[in-house]
Amino acid sequence: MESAETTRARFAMVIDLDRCNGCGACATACAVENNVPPARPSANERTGLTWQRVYRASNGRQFPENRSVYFPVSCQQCEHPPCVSVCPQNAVDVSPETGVVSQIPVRCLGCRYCMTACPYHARYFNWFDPKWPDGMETTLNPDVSVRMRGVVEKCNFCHSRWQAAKAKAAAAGKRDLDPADYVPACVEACPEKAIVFGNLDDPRSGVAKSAKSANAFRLLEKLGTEPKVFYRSDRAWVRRLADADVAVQEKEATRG
Amino acid sequence: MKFNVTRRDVLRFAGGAAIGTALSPMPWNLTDDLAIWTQNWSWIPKPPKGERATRTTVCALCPAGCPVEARCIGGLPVALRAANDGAALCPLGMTGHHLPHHPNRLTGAVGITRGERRPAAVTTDMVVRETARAIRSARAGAGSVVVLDTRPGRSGSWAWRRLLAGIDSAVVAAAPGLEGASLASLDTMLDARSQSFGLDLRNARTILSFGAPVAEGWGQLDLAAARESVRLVQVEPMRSRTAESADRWLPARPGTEAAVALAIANVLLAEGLVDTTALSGTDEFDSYLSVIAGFSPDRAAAIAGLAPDEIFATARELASSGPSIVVAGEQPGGGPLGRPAETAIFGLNLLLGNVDREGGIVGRTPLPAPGDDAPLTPLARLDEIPDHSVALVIIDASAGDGVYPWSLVARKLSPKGSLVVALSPFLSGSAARANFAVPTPPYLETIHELPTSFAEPVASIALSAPLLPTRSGAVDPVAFMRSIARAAGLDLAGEWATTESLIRERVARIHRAGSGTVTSPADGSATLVAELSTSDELWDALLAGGRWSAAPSNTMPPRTMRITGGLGTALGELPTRATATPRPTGTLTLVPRATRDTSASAAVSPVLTKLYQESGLRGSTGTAVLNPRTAASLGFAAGRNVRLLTAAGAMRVALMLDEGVMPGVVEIVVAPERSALGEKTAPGARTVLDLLTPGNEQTWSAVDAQLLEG
Amino acid sequence: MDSSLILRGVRRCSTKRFLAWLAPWAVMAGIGVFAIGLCLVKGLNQTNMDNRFAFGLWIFLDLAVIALGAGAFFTGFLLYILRRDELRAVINSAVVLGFICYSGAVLVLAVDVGQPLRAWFTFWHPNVHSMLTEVTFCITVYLTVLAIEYLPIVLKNRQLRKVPSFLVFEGELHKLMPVLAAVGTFLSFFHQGSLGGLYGVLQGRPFAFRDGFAIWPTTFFLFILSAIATGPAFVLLTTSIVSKISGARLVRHGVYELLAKISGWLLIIYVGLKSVDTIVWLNQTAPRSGINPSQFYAWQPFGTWVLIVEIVLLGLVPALIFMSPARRRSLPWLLTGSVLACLGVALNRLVMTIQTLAVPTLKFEPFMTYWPSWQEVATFLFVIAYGVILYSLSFRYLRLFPQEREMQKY
Amino acid sequence: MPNRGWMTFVVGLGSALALGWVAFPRLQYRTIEQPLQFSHKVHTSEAVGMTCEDCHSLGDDGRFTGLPSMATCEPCHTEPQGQTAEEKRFVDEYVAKGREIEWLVYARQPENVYFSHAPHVGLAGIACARCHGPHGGTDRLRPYQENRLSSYSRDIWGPSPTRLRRAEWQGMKMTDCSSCHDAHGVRQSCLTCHK
Repeated sequence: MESAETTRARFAMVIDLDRCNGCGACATACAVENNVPPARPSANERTGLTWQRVYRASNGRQFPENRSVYFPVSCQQCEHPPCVSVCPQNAVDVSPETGVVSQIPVRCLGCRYCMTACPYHARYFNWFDPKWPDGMETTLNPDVSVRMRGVVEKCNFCHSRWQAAKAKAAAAGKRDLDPADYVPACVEACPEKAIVFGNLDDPRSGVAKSAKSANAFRLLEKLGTEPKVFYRSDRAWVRRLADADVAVQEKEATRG
Repeated sequence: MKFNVTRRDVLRFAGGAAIGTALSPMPWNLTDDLAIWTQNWSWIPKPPKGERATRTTVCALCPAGCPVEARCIGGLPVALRAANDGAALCPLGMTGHHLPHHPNRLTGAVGITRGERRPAAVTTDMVVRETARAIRSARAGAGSVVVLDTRPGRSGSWAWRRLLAGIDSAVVAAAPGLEGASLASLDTMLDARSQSFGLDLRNARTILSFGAPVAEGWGQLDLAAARESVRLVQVEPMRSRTAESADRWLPARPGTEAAVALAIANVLLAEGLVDTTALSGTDEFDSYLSVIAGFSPDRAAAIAGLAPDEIFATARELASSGPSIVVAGEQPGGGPLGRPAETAIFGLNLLLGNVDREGGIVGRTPLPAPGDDAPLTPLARLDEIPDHSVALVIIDASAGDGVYPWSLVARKLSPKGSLVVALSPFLSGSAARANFAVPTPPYLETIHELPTSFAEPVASIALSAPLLPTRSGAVDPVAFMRSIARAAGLDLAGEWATTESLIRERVARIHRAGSGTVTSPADGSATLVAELSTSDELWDALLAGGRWSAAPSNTMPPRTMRITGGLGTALGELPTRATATPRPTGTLTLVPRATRDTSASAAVSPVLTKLYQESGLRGSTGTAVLNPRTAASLGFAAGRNVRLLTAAGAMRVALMLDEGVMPGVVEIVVAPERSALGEKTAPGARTVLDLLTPGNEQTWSAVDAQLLEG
Repeated sequence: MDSSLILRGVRRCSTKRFLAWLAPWAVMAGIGVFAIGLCLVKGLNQTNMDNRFAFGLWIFLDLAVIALGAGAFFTGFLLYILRRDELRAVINSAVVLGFICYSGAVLVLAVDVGQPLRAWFTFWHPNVHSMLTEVTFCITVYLTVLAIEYLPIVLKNRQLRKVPSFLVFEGELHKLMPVLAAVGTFLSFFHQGSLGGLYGVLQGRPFAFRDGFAIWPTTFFLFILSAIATGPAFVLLTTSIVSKISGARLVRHGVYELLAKISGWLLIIYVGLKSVDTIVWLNQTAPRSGINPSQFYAWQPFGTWVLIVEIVLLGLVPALIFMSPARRRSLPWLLTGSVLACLGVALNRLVMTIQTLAVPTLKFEPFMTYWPSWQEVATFLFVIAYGVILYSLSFRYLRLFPQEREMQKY
Repeated sequence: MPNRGWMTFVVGLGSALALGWVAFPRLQYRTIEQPLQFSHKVHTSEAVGMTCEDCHSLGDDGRFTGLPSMATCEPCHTEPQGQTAEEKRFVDEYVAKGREIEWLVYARQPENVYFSHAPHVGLAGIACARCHGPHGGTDRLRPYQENRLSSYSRDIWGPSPTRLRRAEWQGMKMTDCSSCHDAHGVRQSCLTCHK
C-alpha cells in the first residue's frame, strides 16, 4: 500500500476592516453551519456561543467625528497557540494538514483552562445544554456534531468543509483539494467580500499576498502567538487597536 | 455446624469481591461507557441523515427577493446561501429555513385576549363568521373596513381590493413603516396614484438620502460595487453604517430634515443652479418658493446643528454632478418622516429635474393584475383614515410584517366596537396584537410572490418555491377571503380559489403580453418571454428561482405636478416646530434604530440571538444608547437600568454609552421582540415601539423623552 | 454517650454540646450539597462564571486551601526529614488539616469541571506539557498519601485499637511515615509549583505571564515558597483556635514559637523574591508582551493598593512579627501574624485567578468584573463546613495533639 | 476452621468474577433484531453476481451513499424472486407500500466522527472486508447489539468483553483507526477524524 502522506497547508484568512460594516452575516452563517444552538433566555453576551464574534470599536473621538470599526474575531488559529499546551488531556492540538487548531468536544473535560489561556477570547464554553425549538433539529448540518453542555468549543475554519473537499478530491483520485471547494461559511457569507481565505504556504494565493501587504496586521502580535487570522485597514487608528498598549475602553459590566 | 456471620467474614467477602471486580471488565467498561454516555446524551439533538441535494428558490422574507440555493439533506433544507455568484444573503435570509420551525408558529386559529398569557384556540370558521359579521355591521354604518397590507403589489393584495370592492367605506392601506412608504408622497406630488414609478439608482451619479439605509442594501443598489460611479450624501442624525460609508454625512438633528432640504433648495435657487422655467406654472409653486425663502442656509444650519458650508456644498454637488436622486426617510424601525418633510425633500427632485430622466425617477409599467377589470377598493395611507372610525381591521401579514407602534392602528379603531383579524404564520408582531390570528403558510412552505420592489426602475416578479410540505392547520389567504365572501355575501367571482391559482393567472397574463425577459439565478442568463411557447414554461422558470423583468421604459405619461401636494402651510411650520417648542430641561430626543433585515419579518430565527443577545453587535430590545457626555450631564453611568419616559408611558431600559451618538439624543434599539426571537412570552407584550407615540403627522422617528432614576 | 470513643485523659465537652456545635455546620453543608447537586444536574449555568471568567470563586478556593494545606507536607518534611521533633506535637493535626484541604479542593474541582465523568481522561490521555496534568496527577497521588497518613491516626482510636490486626497494620504504617513524608514532600513541592505555573505559563495573559527558569515560570517557585511559608502559620492558627474553642491546652508555647519562626523566615524570603519578581515583571516581562503595565491597575477595584496590601501588609508585616523573638512570645501577636499571613496567600491566589481574567487583553474588549452566584458561595461554604465537621470529629475522637494529655496534668 | 477465612474471601472473589465476566457483558448490551432478514450471500452468489459496490457506492463528491434505498432494490423485487417468507414480507410491506427499511447499521460511527470512504477505498485501496469482515458472504443478518449506556453499536468495540480484538476487522475504536494510520504514515491530528 502506498503511503497516505498528505500535503501540508497553512490555512489563513485576511479580513479587510475597511470593507466590514458589522452586518453580522459571518456570525450567523457560522452558527448555521456549525450547529451552534440559539441562546437560552438567560444567556447573554458573556455566556453566549459565537464562534465568530463581531466586536465594534471606535476611534474614541466625539460625535460627529466618531468612527467605528468592526473586528470579526474568531479563533486566530495561532502558529504558537497558547491554548494547546495547557489542555490536560489532549483535547486540543494543531492539525499538521491544515494548521487549524482543534477542539475536540468529546475529549474535553470542561476545565476551561484553555479559555483562560486564550488572549483573543475566541473559546466558548457550553454553559447550557444545546436546545433547538422542536423540529428545528431537522435543519442541523449533519457534517458537524452537536456539542454537549460542559465542554469548550471554537472556530475550526469550518473543518467539515475541508473534510468534504478532501473526500471529493479523493473520489477523483487526487490528494490535493481544489481551493474552490474549501471556503469557510463566514467567508462565503460576507456580503462585502471582506474576507480572503486560502493557503498561506501557496505564494500565489490571494491570502498570502494580502497577508504581506503593507497595512496588514494581526491582533496582539507582541504576545508571540503568530495568529493566522490577519486584518488589514488603511486607517492608522484601526491598526493601532491591534495592540493593547493603551487602555481605551472604560466600559464596565458587572454580572451577578 | 453453626455458621455465624461475623464482621470479619463480611470484610473478607468484601475484600474478595473487590479484587474480583477489579479483575473483571465491569468497572473499567462501566467507567468507559459512562464517559461515552456523556458524549452521546439522548437529549442532544441528532442532525438529520439522508441524501444531499441542492435546490433553488427565492427568499420571500423581505421585498428584495434574493435568489437562494438550499443545501438539503433528505429533501429538507439545512443551509441557505445566495444562488447568484458574488452575492450574499443577510442574516435573516440565511436562517430562513429555521422559520417553519419557529416556536411562535401558529398551528391553528387563535383568539387573543389582552393580558392573558396564552391565546385560546378557535376554529377558522369562527374567525370567518366573526369577520363576516363585522363586515355586515360596517356596511350597516358601524364604521369602515381597513385591510393592512404588509407586502403591497402581490396578487393577494389585488384580491383584497377585489373582495372589498362592494363596500363603500373599505380601503386597503399599506402597513405603516414599510420600505418605500415615503415614496407615496412622491406619488401625490406627481399625481401618479394609479401610476407606478421607480428610482433608477444604478444610473444615478449623486444620491442625497435623508436617512435611507442606501449602503445597507436598500433599493438593491450594491453601493460597495458602485463606489466609483455614485456619490452618496447622507443626512441622518445617527452614525449608521450608511452614514459612515457616505461620501458626505450631514448629522442633522432628528426632526430637522425638512429644514435641511429647504435650505438646499434655497441655495439651488439663490445661486441659480437650477432651471425652474418648466415648474413655474405648477400648482402651488409660488407658495413653495416662499417657504424656501424662509430657510436660509444659516437659519437651517442653526436648526439642524450643522455648518452652513455643508449645506452649500451639498447643493452645489447635487447641481453639478447629475443625474441625482433625493430620497426621504425609509429608516428601518423609524418609519416615514411624515408628509410635510417628505414633500420638502422630494421637492428637490422636481427642482433638480430628476423626474423622467435616466438615473433619476423613471416611469415603469405596472405588473398586470391577476384578474378581471372589475372595480377595486381604493388604496389609502393609514394616516388618511380618520381616528376612531374603523370597525374591522384585517392585517395581511402572510408575507411578512412591518415594524410600527401598535397605537397607530389602535387609534383608528371605533370605540363603539371593532375587530382586528390577522393572517400570519407567527403569533408575533402584528398578529400578536389582533383579536384573532389565522395561521398562513410561512416562507418555504408555499409559493410566495415577490412583485416589483419599491425602488426598482422596471416592473418585475419572482416566485419563492416551497421546499417543505405545508403543515396542516395553515390557511391559504385567498381561500380565507373566499370564505369571508361567502359568509358575508360579497361578490368574489373568478376561477381562482387559492393564492397559487391567482399567481398562475398573473404569470399567464405576463406570458400573454409577451414582453420582458426571465433571468436565471445561477448564471444570470436571460431568456425572452416571447421565446417561451407556454405560460407553464414561464411558471417553471420562475419557480426555479428566475426573475421576470419588464423591458425598460423611461418615459412617464404626462402628469400634473403639485409641488407641495396641497399641504399648504404645514410645510413651513414643520421645521420650526421641531426646535422651537420649549422643552423642559433634561428632555432628550428619542430615536428608534433597527436594522433593515430583521424589521421585515414577524419572526426571526432564534439563532439570531447571536447578534441580539449573545454579542454586543446589535443591542437587544430595551437597550438605550447615549452619548457619554449626555449621560454624564444627567448623572448616569453605563450598564445602569433607568426608566425611559415619554408621553406614551415609561419602560425600563439598560443604558449603553457611545461617543458616536449625537448629544441630546437617545437611540433606542428596536430589536425583534422576545417572542419574535422564539421565546415563549404573552402575545402582544409591550415593546419599546409602544413608547414612540406618533404625533399628528403619524411619524415616530423622533419623540421627546426623559431618562429617570430607578 | 460516646465517652468510650474519646481518648483517655483528655477533657471533651458533652455529647449534647458537641452535637449543638455540629448542627449549624451540618445545615451549611446541607445547603452546599443542594447547590452542588444543582450544578451537577443543571450544569455550570448555575454559576456566574462566563466565557471571560472561565475560572471563578472555586478555583480561588482550590488554590487557597491547597496553599494552606501545605502545612501538612511541610510539617511532615520538617519532622521526618529534618528531624525537628518538637513538631510531633502538631503533625497529626497538620495531616488532618491537609487531608481536609486537599479532599475539599478535589471535591470542588469535580463540580467545577463541565464533564466530571470524563475526569479520568487526564490519566488515560495525559498531555504531559500541561501544568494542569501535573497538578491533577500530584494532587490525586498526594491525596492518597494523605489518606494513608490519616489512617494510622484513625486506627489509634480507643475502640479501633482493640482489633489486634489494626494495631499491627498501624505499626507497619507508622514505619512507613518518613517514606510517605518524603513522597508527599516531593509531590507537594511539585504541585504547589505547578499551581503557580498554571498562571505563569499563560503567554496570552500578560498579567499572569512570567519569565522563569527552564520550563518553570517564577510563579512556580513563588507559589511553593508562599505555601510553605504560610502552611506553618495556618497550623499555628488552627491549633490556637481549636485550643480556644475546646478550652484545652494542646501544645506548648514553644511549638507555636517554632512554627512562627519557620514561617517568618520563609515569609521574608518570599516577600523579597516576590518584590524582585514584581519589579522584573512590571518593567520587562509585561512591556515585552505589548502591555503597558499601568493598565493592570487602571481598573477599579484592582488598584495598586492590592499589590501593596499583598506584599507589605500581608507579607512583610507578618514576617517581621514572626521574626521578632519578643513578639513570638505573645500569643496575640502570633495570631495576628498568622491571620495576616494566611490572608496574604489567599489574596495572592485571588489576584492571580480573578484579576488575571478581569484585565482585558484585546483593546476593544471591556474590563469586566465577576461576582459569584449563591450556588458558588454555597459550594465554597460546603468545603468549610465539611472541614470543620471532619476536624471536629477527628479532634474529639482521635489523638491530634500528643502533648494534650501531659499538658492536662499541669 | 483455619480455612473459613479464605473460603469467604474466595466466595467473594468468585461471585464478583462471575458477575463481572458473565452477567455484566449480557446486561451491558440490548439486542435488537434487524427489521428484515437479508442474505448478502444470495446477492453476491454467482447466480446473481452482484458486488459490494452495486449497492454501497461512493458519490461524485466522495460521499458514501451508505445503504441502498428502495430505489436500488425495487427494479428486481417488484415481485418475489425466490421462495423465502422474508422476501415476500419485503415485497408486501416495503416495496408495495414504498416504505424504506430502517436498517440498524453495525458499523455506524459515533456522531462526532468524520469518516469518509473515499480516501480509504479510493486512494488507499483498502478492501471492504478489511474493516467490515466477511459481512458480504453472510446468509443472515446477525442481531444488532446496542450498548445500554452509550447506545453505540457493539461493533465499535468488538465482541469481546475485554474490548480487545481477536480478528483484524473486529473493533472500530479510535485506537484501531489511529494504529492503522500510524502504520501507514498518515499524519494525524484530532481533526483528521473528529468533527
